[in-house]
Amino acid sequence: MGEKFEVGIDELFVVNVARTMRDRTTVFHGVSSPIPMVAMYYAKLTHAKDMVYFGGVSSAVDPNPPFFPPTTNDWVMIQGRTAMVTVDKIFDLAQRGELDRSFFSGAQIDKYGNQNVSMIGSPDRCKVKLPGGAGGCNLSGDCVNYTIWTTRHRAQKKGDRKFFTLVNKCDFVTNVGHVTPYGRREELDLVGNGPDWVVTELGVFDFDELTKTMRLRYLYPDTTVNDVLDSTEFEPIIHPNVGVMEMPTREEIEIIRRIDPLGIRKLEYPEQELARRFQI
Amino acid sequence: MGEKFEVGIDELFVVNVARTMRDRTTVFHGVSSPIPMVAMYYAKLTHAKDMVYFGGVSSAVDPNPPFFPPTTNDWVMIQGRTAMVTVDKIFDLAQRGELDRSFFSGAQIDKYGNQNVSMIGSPDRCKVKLPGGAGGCNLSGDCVNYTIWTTRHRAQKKGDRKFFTLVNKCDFVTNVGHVTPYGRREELDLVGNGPDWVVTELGVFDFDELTKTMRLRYLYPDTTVNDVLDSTEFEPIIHPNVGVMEMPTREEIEIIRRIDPLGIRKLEYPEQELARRFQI
Amino acid sequence: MGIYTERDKLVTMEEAASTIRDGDVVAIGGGLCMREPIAMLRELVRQGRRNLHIVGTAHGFDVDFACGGGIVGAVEETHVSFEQDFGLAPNYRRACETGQVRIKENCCNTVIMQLRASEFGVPFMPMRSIKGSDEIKLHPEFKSMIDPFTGKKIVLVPALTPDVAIIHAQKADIHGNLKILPPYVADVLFIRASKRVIVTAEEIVSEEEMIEDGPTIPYYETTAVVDAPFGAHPTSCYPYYAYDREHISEYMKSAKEGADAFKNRYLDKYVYGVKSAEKYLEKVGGNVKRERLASWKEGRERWMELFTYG
Amino acid sequence: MGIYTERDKLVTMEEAASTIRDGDVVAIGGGLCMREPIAMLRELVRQGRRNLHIVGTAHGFDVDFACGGGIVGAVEETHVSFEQDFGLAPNYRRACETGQVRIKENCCNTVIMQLRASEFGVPFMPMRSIKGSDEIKLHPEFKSMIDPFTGKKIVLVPALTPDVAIIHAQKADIHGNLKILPPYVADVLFIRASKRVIVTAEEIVSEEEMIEDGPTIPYYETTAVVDAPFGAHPTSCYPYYAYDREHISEYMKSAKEGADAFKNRYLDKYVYGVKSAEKYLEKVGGNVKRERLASWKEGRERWMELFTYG
Repeated sequence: MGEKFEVGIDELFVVNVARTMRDRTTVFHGVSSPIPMVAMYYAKLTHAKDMVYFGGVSSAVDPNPPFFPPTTNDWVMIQGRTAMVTVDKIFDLAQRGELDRSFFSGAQIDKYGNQNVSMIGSPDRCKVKLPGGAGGCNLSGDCVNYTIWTTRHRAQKKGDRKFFTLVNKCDFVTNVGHVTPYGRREELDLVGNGPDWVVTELGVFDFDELTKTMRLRYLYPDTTVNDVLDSTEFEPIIHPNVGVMEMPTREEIEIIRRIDPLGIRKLEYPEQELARRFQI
Repeated sequence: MGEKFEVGIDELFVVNVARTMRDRTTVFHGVSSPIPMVAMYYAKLTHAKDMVYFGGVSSAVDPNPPFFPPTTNDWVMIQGRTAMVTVDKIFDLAQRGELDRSFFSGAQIDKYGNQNVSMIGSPDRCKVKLPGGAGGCNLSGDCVNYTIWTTRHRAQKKGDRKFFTLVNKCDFVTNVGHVTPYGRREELDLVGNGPDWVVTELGVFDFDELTKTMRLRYLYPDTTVNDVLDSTEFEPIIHPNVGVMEMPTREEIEIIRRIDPLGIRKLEYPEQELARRFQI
Repeated sequence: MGIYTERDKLVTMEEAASTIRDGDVVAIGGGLCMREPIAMLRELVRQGRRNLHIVGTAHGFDVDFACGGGIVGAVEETHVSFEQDFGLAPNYRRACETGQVRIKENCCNTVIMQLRASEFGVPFMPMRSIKGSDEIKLHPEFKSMIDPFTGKKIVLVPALTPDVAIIHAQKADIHGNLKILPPYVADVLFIRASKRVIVTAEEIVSEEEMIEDGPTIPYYETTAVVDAPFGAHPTSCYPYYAYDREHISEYMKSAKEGADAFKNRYLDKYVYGVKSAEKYLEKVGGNVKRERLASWKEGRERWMELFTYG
Repeated sequence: MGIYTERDKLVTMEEAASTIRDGDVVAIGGGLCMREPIAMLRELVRQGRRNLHIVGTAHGFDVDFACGGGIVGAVEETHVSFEQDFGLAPNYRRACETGQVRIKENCCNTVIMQLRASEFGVPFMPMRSIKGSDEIKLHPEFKSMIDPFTGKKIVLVPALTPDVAIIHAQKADIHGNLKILPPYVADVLFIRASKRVIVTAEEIVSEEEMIEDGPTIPYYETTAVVDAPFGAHPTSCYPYYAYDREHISEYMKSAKEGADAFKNRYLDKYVYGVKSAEKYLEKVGGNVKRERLASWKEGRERWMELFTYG
């Protein structure tokens, strides 16, 4: 009480992702998703106790993993479960419009929320082969909504060039946002409603109803609107009431530290970001 | 040795049905199928030890039932099994062209092997509602081949009218033979090759290659070509070498009596047929 | 389909039945003589439900009883009979032949594929069998096309989404996790393809016991749970009991005689006048009967005997 | 698909691998860091197989190793990486970026639906997602149409029928019955959708033990069985062993350095020079390593330690 308590960006980020989840909904995380893994379990232990929590490709229902491993398909992730299903049944839920939320990232993300997880370059001239979207192409079409996250919003300067993650145009659209290269979601008869939140290490965004483009909603205590604009190739909408996000409590942060003793939530950051600390 | 040994029509019939099965094939029986049930297990114990034997809708693989019950969906039918599958997987096998044989009957059977298990009359004016074909409509299309059986080939005289099971035309085609009301199998792009054997209490038939119609191949020791013609509304082809079927051995008959102590193999006959006995 | 996250889904038989509406498309679990939710059907008859559209595969006592009880408007099963045990289904026949029930007979794998389409959230499934059969006459909703990959004729069968599945499970917990022992017949498909899933359970067990055992169906797929011991009688619910051939034999006698005989001698005796599970058990023979039906476990001879009563 | 009734399907790793032909479409079982048939892939590299067309969902070590071993011509997986554990897959990247491997990247549920079409024996499945994604560029074989039931745009994805599935199971008997412990990932689908199924098993058990246990896969779906203890290493095969992070770390160092480094420092050491399972175990750390990887059972702390080696 009254003591200072330090929180890392990694912990605050987990809370931001967790806040996009609601109780009594169904949620699933894909591969290469350490932050959503921790955030989902955290949400289940805090504000979303009756959330149906599918623990990744291992497809346990409501697991209670003793810790989080740095991979999504390990027996750790089926411990303490209520039931097992097979992973195809989770995709069925999504096709039926009954998977409420999933989590996707990308090496490139455009203002409509399209993401590239496949390649820099083109299929014929692939400069960098990225891992691939796993279930993202289907689930980004089918999920009721989904959360985009990236820990690499901050643009990288190399010489006099700047490299963006939030780009004007994806080289390749793996996961579909609101307006795809092939038309708007409604024109495509997709099942789901697309991304509704984007969590980055610089801020939290939703999407403008009219233009279906990213809109800045919350900043971190140590970031500004200019930081965001500097690191975003397109110009995001700035919400008129943009302000600093609500800080979590010490108890909430302690839950995160307890459930993730290996610190897999820290694996996705450029090293300098992890130095960011916040007092609560 | 040398002693007389009496065999019933029910036992001889089981042997005839069993003879349509081959080793190292996949076989399945449907509902309301006491004779195929006994015949399949008998075949598995005698000439078809490596036959993949699906014991009906209970969908056990290679069951060893302690006896046969008068229904096809009872825990009796999953005893001593190698594995369980779900019944939809057996239909998948069939759709892939990998279910080698199944067994169907009908209240009406025409010369092409079409069968009516659905109704006497028409959908609008249903005079007698029959049980329905269960999986027969699909499996008769998909199975590599199938065996038709009926214990009611002998026409019934009522007053001066004769009622046939082997009819000129089915009121309703439930299970498809070689030439359906909608065209030949090849025209319909069906997966399977249709019925290849018809076992009745009067004889055993195959199908003529050219006309795709029923052809008498074997008689019982106590039946004649005229008996068959008298009881068949259409005129079946008579094979030039038609003769009496080969008799089973005493050991074979004893297997049937041992595996079917409740005598479910006898349930399908008009009472007078069961009085028929044969010496071996 | 449908996601149900309530912690306590336990309701009475009356409450559960009252959520099923006249005209609903209803999938009845189990099959032939096994694990059919007969106690729920008795309650629907007591409540006077009307015009249910029954869907499923190969069934027997359940559909015949429901037709005799007057709650059915259409039957889209693939087979309804007592097999060679007791033969044709008398109430079902009568209902079809008088036009009281609309005949929508279907074929097992067609139903499976239609349920799969619903489970998978896709509009239809392509099939190659059905063609050549008059069953297509009973299903004007099916469509034909040329498969663009092979150039062959195929049939498209639309997703079949029952309004409600009623399933009798061996075990349930109050959260809705289910243990169903094989054969499942179409139960797992019904559960995943239907909008609502009402489960009557032979036993309600603790969530701990259920999780330890490994649920067949996870809780979120189940809408409501009813504690229903002996709830499949007179069909079987192994390992608790084999089917009651003696009872079915009595049933058949009145059902064959006609609608009035069936009402007076069967429905009045076992349905209208008997509301609780305890009373029903008493009426059908009490613990003596229950123990006899459980005696299949004692060996082959006892098990065989159960198929000769009646 | 395919029905295999041989009583004794036990063959050597060499024999089994030799039945896989250059250019075959191969489904590799397991996923990411779990239960991948790595011993079989090592044998395929030793035999110099070429131009395999790899299909599947989210994978890691297996596909990267196979690309590094030169046996792959096309990859139709949905994801290939070492996740945030070690990041991008170096051999896979190199193979894609140099054009040695054709990129046929796909999406998980599309693969599942294509495998289901093959399993169900139907020519295609209708889907609603895929639309809007550039992944459709990599799959000109997909077709679009208007759903005749709803009037909405749908995509038809054709049946995907691998020539062979290679699966690492916990247990097999010589007849081909398999016990696979969950998560199955796509293994059960692969088995039912593929023309041939080659199984490497951590343990060969008696048919009696297998039947008592209840097979996950019945014998007739399995083409050949190989006795392959430690056959998934360095991926995990619980309950026998967790994944070998120390080994993968060593692997990554040479793989990242380039094709030559990978050949000289990894393939020569662990593949070309090491033909038997015993020699391989010795090479990767012998019984000390094996016991360490089995120590996850001893509790949370020991299990956590296994994720910090290397």
